[in-house]
Amino acid sequence: MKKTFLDRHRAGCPDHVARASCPPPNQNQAFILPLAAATAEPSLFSPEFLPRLPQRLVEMILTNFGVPDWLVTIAGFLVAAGTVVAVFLSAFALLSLIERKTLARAQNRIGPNRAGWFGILQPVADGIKMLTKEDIVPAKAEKFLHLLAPILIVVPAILALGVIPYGREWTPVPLELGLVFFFAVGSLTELSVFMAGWASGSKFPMLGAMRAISQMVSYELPLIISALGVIMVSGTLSLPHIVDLQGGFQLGFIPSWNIFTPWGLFAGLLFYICSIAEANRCPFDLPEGESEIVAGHMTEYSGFKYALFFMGEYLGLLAIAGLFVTLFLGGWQAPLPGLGFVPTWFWFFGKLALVIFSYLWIRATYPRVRIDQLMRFAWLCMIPMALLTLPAAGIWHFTGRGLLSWVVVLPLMLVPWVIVAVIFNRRLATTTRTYRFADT
Amino acid sequence: MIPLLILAPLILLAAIGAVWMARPVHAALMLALTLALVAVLYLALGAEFIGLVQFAVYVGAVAVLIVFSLLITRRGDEAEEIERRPKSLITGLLCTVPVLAVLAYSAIFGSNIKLIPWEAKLTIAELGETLFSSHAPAVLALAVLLTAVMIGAALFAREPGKTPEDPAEK
Amino acid sequence: MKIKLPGLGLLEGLAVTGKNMVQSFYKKERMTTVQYPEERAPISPNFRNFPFLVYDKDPQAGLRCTACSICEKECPPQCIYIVLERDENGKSLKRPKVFDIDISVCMNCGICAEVCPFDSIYMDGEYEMSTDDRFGGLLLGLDRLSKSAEYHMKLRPEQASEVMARRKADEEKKAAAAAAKAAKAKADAEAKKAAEQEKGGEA
Amino acid sequence: MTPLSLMLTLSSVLFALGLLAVLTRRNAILVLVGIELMLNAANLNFIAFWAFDSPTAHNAVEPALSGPMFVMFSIAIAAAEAAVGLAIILMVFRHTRSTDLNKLDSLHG
Repeated sequence: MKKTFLDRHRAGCPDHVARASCPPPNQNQAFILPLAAATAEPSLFSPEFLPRLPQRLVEMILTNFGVPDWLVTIAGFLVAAGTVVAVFLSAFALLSLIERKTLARAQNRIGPNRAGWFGILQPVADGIKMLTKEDIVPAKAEKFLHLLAPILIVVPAILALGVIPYGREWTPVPLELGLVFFFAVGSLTELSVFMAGWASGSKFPMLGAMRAISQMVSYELPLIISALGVIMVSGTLSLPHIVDLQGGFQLGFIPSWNIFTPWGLFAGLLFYICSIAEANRCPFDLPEGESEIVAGHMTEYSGFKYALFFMGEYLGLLAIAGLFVTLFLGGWQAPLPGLGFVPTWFWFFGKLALVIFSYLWIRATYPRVRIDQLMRFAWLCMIPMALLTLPAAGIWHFTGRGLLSWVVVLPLMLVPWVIVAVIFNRRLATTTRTYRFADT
Repeated sequence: MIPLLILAPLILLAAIGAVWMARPVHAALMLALTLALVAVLYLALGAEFIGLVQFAVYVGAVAVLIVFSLLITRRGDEAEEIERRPKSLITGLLCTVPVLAVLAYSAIFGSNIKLIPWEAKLTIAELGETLFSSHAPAVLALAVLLTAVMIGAALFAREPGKTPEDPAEK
Repeated sequence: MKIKLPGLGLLEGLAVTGKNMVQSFYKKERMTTVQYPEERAPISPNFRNFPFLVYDKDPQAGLRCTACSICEKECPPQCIYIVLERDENGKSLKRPKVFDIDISVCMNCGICAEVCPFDSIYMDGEYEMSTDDRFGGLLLGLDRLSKSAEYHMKLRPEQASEVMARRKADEEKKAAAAAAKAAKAKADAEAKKAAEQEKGGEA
Repeated sequence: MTPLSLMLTLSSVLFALGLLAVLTRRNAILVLVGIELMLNAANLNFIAFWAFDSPTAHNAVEPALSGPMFVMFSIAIAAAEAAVGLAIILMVFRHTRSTDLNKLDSLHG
């Protein structure tokens, strides 16, 4: 085959990336990348392999019992899925407690500390309360769709969680098309939000669902465009490989994550903002704005289905934050050079905790955005800026990815940002309010 | 072969549901189910990227679009729809059965060309390269078409006359 | 000239909540909330809740209220109900037989405390009044309304001390007036006796 | 019944169902549902032929991915067609307050 542009680019692998970890991806890789390089079988309890421990245990036990090979791999994947669900459901429970505590601290309160020691059993209490609440289905509701909607909100979130690389050795399902799978599954939530709104029969959920869908649709575009920059630069769609390419360090101590590149800074910021809107969190939590549309598409739900909605929302938040960490904050790469002994999944979950804390911090700070401002912000400001990061990534690549490219690309990104910011600010600057005091 | 045998009847059932269901929104949701099952079929056939793109584009966007427009043009006319269906079904069947017969005949008995089965695998790198090397003009034309469609659709759907006034200026 | 970059407002907002978040861990005056059932926040002196009747020493005898029912007339929502106690031949004993306040109607305005001429009704500071009985439970009778003067002193020291001072002054004045009247009465009695002796003498 | 012929019969039945939907439905948007079904049937044919017939064996010169390539473009165009179709239907709905195809006969002459 004649040497195409992509071959030339990939052959000359960027030097700062250790050559071993960056095999030219144009080999005929199987749909599922080989689970782990065939290194010597590491000791069962080495910290690096901790997350894969249950999977390897089950595979070891089953092979001893002479179970056929394909059954062993299926069992292995099931157990891996089990670990993912177990880890992230406990993270969801913990997150609901930590969110209430952080919000409380921002408002000078203490937050829930009655149930258990420092409120640690609060999620259990919430869960029991949710389970024992009566599950009311409105008379005019479509029974089946009303039941299906919450399930269809949780399923994509868990599917998306299965694709993210949590450690050098552990990606539950290392797909070659991980990112496309993530976005394809992520777009299913809009359909389920519609089903929730429409199947409830009454007007409020319908309006809430329409608002939620228009918000999620218009914020999915900049989300995907800002992720395009990463795909363009890394040259592959498989998430484990994208994280491999973010290894190594520039100038000795700055890790070569995508966020520390001129285009990556802005693409990461856009991805971050869109991830807040995609997860329907404050300041974009219009769909279930309590003051306006009761609880949006979740009005007619109670009991366990309502808890499923929250689980779906939080798992979606964890998934999109995990993707943000993988694409821009270098997944499980260590932030400083000499930290080889720390297991890699520790870095991933540390960064994830930081990103989630920033979501909570933003929720404690910003008021809700009005629907038309939200829409105008998405279409007039986010999409042009996201489109801008693509040429910037191209120029960054062709000017050698080094310091020179910073000097060339940074002004190219900054100038339009400032112009749009100033224009946006002037148009949105509300006229100064004049107060008329009662003339006593 | 087994996954195909499982998926084929499911797709047919979902498609019949999409065609036959009285309430429009149910039909649209059954369409979404059919498109999702066809995407799974593509994955089973080995074209992963096509399956995922189909899932994202159709189930994620087109189905939501159809369902959204069904909401906007809501008029409770399912009752008429139901009572009128037997009459329209006969004429419909009269037209589609010969088409189906021809297609089915050619599908089952027609294909005698020598097929060399292979382990079908669609690698994303090859797809990307052919897309942007030999099909580059087609991609550019498609890009122009899609932007024109986006602007056109926005213009069509906008309320005539009234430009959306900016609350900030008031 | 503070340069107003468009994005800075967002960061300032974050800084404010961040400062609150961090300082709430070590700064005492940041943490205004208390663990309610165990510790209770001190109520401010002029916090007023439903009224209560003051008695000096004995709950029945020392009750300052004389059932003049001025407060009953003044009460805007008319939630006070007084029945004057009369002895067998209808003479008023200047004591309320029944003094009910319907606290579900009372709006804690404090007008009854202002208009009471006998310093007998003041606003209470107790706020845990929840009962399981919607009607009877919220109708406070004499037994639950009357509280001792010491309670009043403890609840509102300066107001109570002012009232006690005024009452003591009244007593002294009354005592003095009584003494003076007694003295005058005695003087009249002697003058009359002397007048009778002169008349006796003349007769 | 080779897998290829199974796929072809499936796509032909899908196409027939789409045609049936287009002919029998009165609501304009459900006609669009039928059109989407027909388009998907065509895509299914492309992928079926690509999956069951080794492209390189026949003629190495012709690129291997003509099937999937065609399907990529057809999905994009189908999405564009759905968008414009729905926009037109909305405009018609705003004009005549109904999406019932029988009522749209003002060009009757």
